[in-house]
Amino acid sequence: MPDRFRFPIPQDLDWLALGPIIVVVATGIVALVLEMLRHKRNNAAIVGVTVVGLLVAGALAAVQAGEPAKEILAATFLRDRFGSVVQVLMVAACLLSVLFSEGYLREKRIPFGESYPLMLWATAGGMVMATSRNLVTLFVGLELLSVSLYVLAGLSRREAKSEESALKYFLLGAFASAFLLYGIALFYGATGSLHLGRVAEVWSSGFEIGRSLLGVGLALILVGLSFKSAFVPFHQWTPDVYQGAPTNITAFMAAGSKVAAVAMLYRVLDACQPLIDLWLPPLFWVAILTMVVGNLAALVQKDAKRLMAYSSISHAGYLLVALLARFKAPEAVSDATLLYYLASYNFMTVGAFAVIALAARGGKESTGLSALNGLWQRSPFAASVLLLCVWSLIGVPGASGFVGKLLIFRDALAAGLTPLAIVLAMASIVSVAYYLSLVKAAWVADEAEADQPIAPLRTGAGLAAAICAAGVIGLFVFVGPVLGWMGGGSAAGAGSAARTEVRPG
Amino acid sequence: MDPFALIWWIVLLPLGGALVQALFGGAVVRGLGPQNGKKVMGFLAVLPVALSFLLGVAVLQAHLEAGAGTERTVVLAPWIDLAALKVDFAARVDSLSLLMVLVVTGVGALIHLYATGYMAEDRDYTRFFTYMNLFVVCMLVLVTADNLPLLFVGWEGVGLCSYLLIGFWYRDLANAKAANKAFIVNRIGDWGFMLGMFLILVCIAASVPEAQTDGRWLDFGFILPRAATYLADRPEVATAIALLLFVGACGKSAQFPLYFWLPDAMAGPTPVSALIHAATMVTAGVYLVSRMHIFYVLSPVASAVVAAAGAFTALFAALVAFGQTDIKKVLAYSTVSQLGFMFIACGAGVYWAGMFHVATHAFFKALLFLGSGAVIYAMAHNQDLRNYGNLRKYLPITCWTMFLGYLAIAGVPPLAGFYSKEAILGGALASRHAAASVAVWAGWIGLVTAALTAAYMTRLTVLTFFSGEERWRRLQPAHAHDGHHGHGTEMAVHPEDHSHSAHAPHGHEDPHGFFYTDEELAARAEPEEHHHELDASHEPKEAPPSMTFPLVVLALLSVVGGWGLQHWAGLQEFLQYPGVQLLPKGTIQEHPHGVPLMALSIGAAALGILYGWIVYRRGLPAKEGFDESAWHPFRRWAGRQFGYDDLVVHTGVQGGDLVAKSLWKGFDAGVIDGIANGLGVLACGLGRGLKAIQTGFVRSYALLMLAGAVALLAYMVAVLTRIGGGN
Amino acid sequence: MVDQPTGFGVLSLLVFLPLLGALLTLATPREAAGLHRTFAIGTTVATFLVSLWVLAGFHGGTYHFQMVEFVPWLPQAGIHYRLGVDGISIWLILLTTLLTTLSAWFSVYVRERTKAYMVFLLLLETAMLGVFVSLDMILFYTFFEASLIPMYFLISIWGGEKRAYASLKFFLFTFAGSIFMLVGMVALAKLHQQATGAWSFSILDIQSEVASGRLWAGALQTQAVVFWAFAVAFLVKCPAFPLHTWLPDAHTEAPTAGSIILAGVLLKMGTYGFLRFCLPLFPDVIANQVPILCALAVIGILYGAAVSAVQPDVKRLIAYSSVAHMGFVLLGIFSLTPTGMVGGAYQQLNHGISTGALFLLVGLIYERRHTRLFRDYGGLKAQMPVYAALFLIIMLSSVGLPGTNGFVGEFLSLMGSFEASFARRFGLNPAYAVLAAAGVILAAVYLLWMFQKMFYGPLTNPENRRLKDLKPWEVALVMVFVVFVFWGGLRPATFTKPMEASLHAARMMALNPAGQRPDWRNLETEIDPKGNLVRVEPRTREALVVPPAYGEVIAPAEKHYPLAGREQAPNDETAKEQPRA
Amino acid sequence: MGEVRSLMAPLWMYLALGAFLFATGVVGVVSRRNPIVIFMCIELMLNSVNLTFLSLARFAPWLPVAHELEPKAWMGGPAAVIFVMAVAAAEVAVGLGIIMAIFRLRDEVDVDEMNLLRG
Repeated sequence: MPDRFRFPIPQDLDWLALGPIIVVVATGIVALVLEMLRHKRNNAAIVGVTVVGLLVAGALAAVQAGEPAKEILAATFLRDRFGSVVQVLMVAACLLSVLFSEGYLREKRIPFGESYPLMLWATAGGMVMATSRNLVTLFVGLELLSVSLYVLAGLSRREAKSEESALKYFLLGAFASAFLLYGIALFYGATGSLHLGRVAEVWSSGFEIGRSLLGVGLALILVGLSFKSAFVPFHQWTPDVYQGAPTNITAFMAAGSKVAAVAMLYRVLDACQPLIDLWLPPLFWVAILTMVVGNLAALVQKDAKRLMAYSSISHAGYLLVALLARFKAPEAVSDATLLYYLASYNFMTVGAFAVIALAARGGKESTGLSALNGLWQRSPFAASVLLLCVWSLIGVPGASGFVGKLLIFRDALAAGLTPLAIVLAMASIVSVAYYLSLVKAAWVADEAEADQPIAPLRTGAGLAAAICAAGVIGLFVFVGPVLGWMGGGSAAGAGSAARTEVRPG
Repeated sequence: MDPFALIWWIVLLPLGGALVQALFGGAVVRGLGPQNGKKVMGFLAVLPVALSFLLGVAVLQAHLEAGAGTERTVVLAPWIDLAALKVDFAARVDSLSLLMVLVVTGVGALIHLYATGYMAEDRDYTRFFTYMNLFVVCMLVLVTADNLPLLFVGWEGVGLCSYLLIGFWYRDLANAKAANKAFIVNRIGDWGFMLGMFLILVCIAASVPEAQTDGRWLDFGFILPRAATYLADRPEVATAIALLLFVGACGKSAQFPLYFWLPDAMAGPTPVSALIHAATMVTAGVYLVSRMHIFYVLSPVASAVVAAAGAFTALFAALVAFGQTDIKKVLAYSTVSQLGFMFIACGAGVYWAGMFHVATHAFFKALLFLGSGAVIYAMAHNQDLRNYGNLRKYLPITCWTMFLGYLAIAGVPPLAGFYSKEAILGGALASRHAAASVAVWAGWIGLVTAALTAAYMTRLTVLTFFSGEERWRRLQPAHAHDGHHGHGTEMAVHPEDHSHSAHAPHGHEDPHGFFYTDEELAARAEPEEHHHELDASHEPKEAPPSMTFPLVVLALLSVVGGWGLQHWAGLQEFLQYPGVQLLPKGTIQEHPHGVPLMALSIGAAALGILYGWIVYRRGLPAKEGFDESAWHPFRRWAGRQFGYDDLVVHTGVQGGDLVAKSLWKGFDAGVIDGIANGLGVLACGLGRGLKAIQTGFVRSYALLMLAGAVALLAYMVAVLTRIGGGN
Repeated sequence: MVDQPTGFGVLSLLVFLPLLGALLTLATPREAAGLHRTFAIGTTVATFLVSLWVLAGFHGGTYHFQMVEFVPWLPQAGIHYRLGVDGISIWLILLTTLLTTLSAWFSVYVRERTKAYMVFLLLLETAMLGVFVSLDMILFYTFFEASLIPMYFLISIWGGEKRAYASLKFFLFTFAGSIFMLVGMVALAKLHQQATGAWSFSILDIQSEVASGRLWAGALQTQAVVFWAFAVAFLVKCPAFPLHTWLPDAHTEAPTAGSIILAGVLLKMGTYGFLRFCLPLFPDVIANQVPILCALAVIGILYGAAVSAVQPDVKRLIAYSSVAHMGFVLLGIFSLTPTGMVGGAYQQLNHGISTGALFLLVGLIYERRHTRLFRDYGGLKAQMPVYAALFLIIMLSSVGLPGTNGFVGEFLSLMGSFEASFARRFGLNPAYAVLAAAGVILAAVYLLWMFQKMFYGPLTNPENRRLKDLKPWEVALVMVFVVFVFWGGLRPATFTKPMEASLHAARMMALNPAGQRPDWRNLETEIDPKGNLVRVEPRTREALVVPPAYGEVIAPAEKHYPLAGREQAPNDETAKEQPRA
Repeated sequence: MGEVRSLMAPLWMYLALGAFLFATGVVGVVSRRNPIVIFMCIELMLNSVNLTFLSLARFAPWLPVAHELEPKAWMGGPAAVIFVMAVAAAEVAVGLGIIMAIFRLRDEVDVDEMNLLRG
């Protein structure tokens, strides 16, 4: 048969590298099929398939973390340590949210099977965002993630809040992605290619129009990504959507989509390293704004989910600090800090939401702080997990959140971003107040004061909570190996670790 | 064994006594029943003190054999033990400490014996003797200590015991308040003492090379010898040290301006007043000054201050005594006044005379207090002079023993007071000490005071025992309570007892068994101590022998004590001006036995007695009656201590209260918490502001995003145009 | 010298035994209150025994850390698991285990949510012990902060009426104070990395760089800033004057066990921090900060005393008295004289004992009457003589009466500050000492007032007429404290001896010029019994317990006596006969 | 170089037009109240992006320089447009779905009526 009729198989195809994404997408399809075949709204099979698929994908991604970096499919896909680790994190975020979804959705009387494939595809989108240096690929990944989330946010059809959040998310998201696209276009105009690899040389070539296009394009791209990762002033959708969306989806949004957004931002900024003098100052202020606004606004929240939303905004600020430090002093700072913080953020956020989700009962869900009252009586375990997660969110030692902050402090000081470190410190002081209000609701107040009793802890949620707790503690205890895995020994500290053993006495 | 090692047994015996009283007292009394039980415990209380006295005599024996000038240190154990500072539990055996030991244990034993009778009715018998024995311990530690910190242990210990004993009848809040006053005023003194101690450390210790010492900077054996050499050319340092120490002495020995706790201290049981507030504790200041007299000798200024303070206090207190109607109060002020005499001696540099007066005063003032106690005991705990009169008929022994005491304090030769007072005045008037002029003035004032003393003591004695009419016969109950402390009020609470016992606290059940059930409560209600007020029908009775015996002994001492100590025991040589050999020649004055002086002091005494006798022999003068408005304004003024006490206490208490409250409410709650909470409020305010921006309208969100985007773009464009395309 | 991993040892056992007990308690059913108590008391007692074991193995003759454990943790950042004890920490460990045991014992009175209560109590013990044995800054910070959570719950769940406010205030103040310490720690590690090329959070490494002068290299500005980053954290914890207002609320609202531990141990973390970090690590700037810190201490002494004299609430009164007492501790430590520092360090223990005991006593009456207000009491002496007697003894030790432990500490710290201030060192002047000494008067004022309000006068409140005296086991509980009151007052050497070497070392680390400073890593230097820094034969850490043969003196223990310093007496040879290296 | 200049002219016009359309869309988004109209404005923005892509791909005189380095690279521009259209279509589907759902819940879909979630 003549060549031109054969479907063109790219020469540089690497199934293993693509494996995780393919598995997740395929699992989504299978789950969708099951959703159509299953009888009387029994999602057990779907959940089972989803979990298995995610586990496989996660494993596939994890084993590749050590592999040498390579670009395939005409440089539209990149497999490197950072990407693989982020993929693992995405899978973890999805897995954890899925684990407590079923029970929650049943309590809330919206046990729609299609939510699982959607979550899977969103995950796939997030994974794509982390593993490419091609702007269009990144964009498609972003949209895959977003569009699925639009739907998921509106999952609870009979709830006006849910629908409202979906609409808001959809409109603003589309608005933001338009900016992003325009920026991409300008990048293309500057480099003549959608690949980020040429940014550096164009910039250094001193070609004037190119530089201008890059600058403006970068600004627009930053707008789009700042929206996704909820930086101030592009953050306002966050509280509304987090509050309105079903809690399991909120958890996935908070953890997963933040990871993905930060990953994509990392890719872009990495490529724009030479322009750092251009974008560092504005992002510096964005970071400060984000930390301050997020924490202050959270102070006065009475709704658990909104509170967590604002907390996620402030954590986005912390992450931005880590990013800036990473690119300000690439020789001194490794990716490890960023990835570690993302991982710990993953666990503590999903853990918190898994517990908050228990407030849903018999089709009603009140997410006010008082909804958690008496949790310590209902389920001491859940209460403890919440305590642990908040402990970690505050950054009190003994949990992973502390190490995350510590590493950020270290990087910031190493990169000479001391002001950011100071603001971060102050921000975490403020954060104590509202985080404690969360714990207090669950631990101090009595069940009698709650407006409706809390749902019993089901296996799935219990499992999710347990994993999160284990993760929060484990990341703290085994921080050494974890950082080693994430930083791949490229960590600036790794060398010094060797030296510290043989220092002159 | 080494007889000097006994010194520690002298201290430890009473300690054992105290422990026995504290731990087993209650059990024994409960076991043997109040009568026998109290007898046993009383015996066990007197025994150790008496034994200590005997041991003291033994040690004195050894000391005299070794020579009166010698001094010895007996170390029991290390206490504070640092590389930089070492302090031992070390006792110093020399004439000065032995004199004090004997006075304390001797007089102490007698007073303990007296107390067994006086307190026989009291429900807290053993607690009383616990405190008393403890006091003896602390006093002995004070006088035998070989270093300043240890001395300070005794110093504060006696303060504590005084606090406990003044407040012994704690059910009356007035007593408790008096106790607090005593302790706190003493603490002010202790503050000076501590600072003096530190100053000695940093100055004296500085003068010696590391090599020559083992870190025992605060031993007398270390300080005193070096003080003379080191401070010789540093009078200002000597003055500072001396004055700081004198602040301590003022507090303890009730000298102006810190005297005003002592009169209130009379709230304690009478034996306490006799032992602590007359015979022993209050003389600790004199002891301290004599012990550290090197510094005073080296600092004329300090000596002058001491003499002046002493003289002023003596005169002041003597005047105040005229305004008192409470028999114990009169004695209290006379004590203050007598202490003033002792400080005149110290200021004049005749330290031995001061110590001499300490001893004699211990005899006759203890006697007077115990006598007054017997009177109070006989008069149903009524202490008002104006209710007495003609008691010699009922209380012969008390009367005549007390009479001897009165003569002694009045300075009638050849009784004890005459010798010591005369030694003081002689020393002062003939002083060639650097601060001579002040000393001489002090001497003259002392002479005047001697006359006043004789006068008010005559007033007391005559009004109590003589002056025909028995004034309590015309007593309306109205006056019965005047100057009546303690006992009565503790019963006052019992009546309501059963009225309230119906309900348990808060009415809730009692899982832990915290509370008495109704039955237990009923069982617990103590029998009312029968206690009758003084009224017209009252028939005074002489005290039991356990109380009269000490009176007799002390009377004996007050008679022969002065002559004995001076001529038979040769106190002056015995004391040897401890440490004098270190001093430049001629700083301390041999005291001349000038006949004219003797005449003068006798004259003063006679004058006073005469006045008193003339005024009071016919009984209570109309213008000193119960109606104080009829009094001579000066007497009324004197009665109120010329307003000094009120002034100090009110300014101190109310002023302090005001300051503290304003600090608390104003600064603590206002400023600091204000700032802290203010920051919180501010943060929440900002949060609310942001909440307001979060309108919930999609378009406003989009607008803000747009604004952000525009800002970002504007920045980019601006920068790009600045750096231009080119590099 | 190379650090060899040692694996876990007795100190780890000590620290994590309570944690283990907590986990066991978690495994028990929620209703089995008796079981919870048994577990808690058992665990605390066991921990106390282990701490005795540690004490037995401890050797006072050296300033070096003993029983050191080193387990690699986070090599990338030079953060490791390092434990060890020295003279400064040893008694605080004992204090912690003792007080926790007694608190657990007392806590049989806790009725609701016993399980959570005991668990938090045990977690708290782990955290506190960890603070005192950590040799790695991050580890230290970990325990330092971890102690907040359990205490927060103890207050906010089992506390009094205003517990919500009090607990949040407690958490915020402490957290706000210490977060900047964390930044400071990172800064130190970075400086270490600049000096040696390796990140290290081990205070041994950092201190030895400081001792050699390499770490700071004269960066006075940075040094002062980092110093205050640490100092503020510890001042809040102490608490010192302007930062103390969390304490009255926390102490007052906390349940009895909480108050005991707060006053007894948590406050000590602050002063311990000063001894462990601020003195050894900032030698070049310490001298300039001393006047400020001493001023704060003196103000604290007077202010705390004055304010506590007008409190209507017995617990509040004691709380404010803590401010005054901790003022003495600070004053002693920052006199930087041999006597003063021992006094300050010793006063830590005394305050733990006497104030802890006071809170215990108040707790005993509170359990019965559920009120802390003076106006509800009065005349209790007649009703509860034994209780009154015990209260009196403890009160007197708090007054600082000679013969009780309180006196020795106050006396020595005052003496130390007097020496320093009369020498006009660090720009101090005698006013400091004189005013501080006046605090002794005020102490008598408010404590006697308290005693009078509680025990003297007629028994007016009928509610009190049914009160029984203490039960035997309660008496036993208090007697433990009483024993220490007199032991500490009459044989202070028992406690001061093991401290001295370390305190001398801390002083020299702060005062000596680079090169003459003791070095925690360098086992060839030692403090001799007279307090001199001397050279000795190189030893292994295991051999520290053997008293070494002292070589020549590197830095003599200076004796500060001002007048000699200012004007030379004609007839003394002080200057010439000072031993010289 | 001459033809470069001749090419420059239309490029700037196209770019300007694109920018103008984009701005129009932005203004529409923040000024209209009906979600469908708002979404149409967003579509307008997307299309302006497409225009920009294509005009750059076609007229940018400096791109050939780049194309010599990677001959196929410039195809990215036109390709991207396809992607954008596809994605836009997907968004339309989802968006309309959501709007329908809301319309079912409450009979009007005025975004200014929707602020249950705020603060």
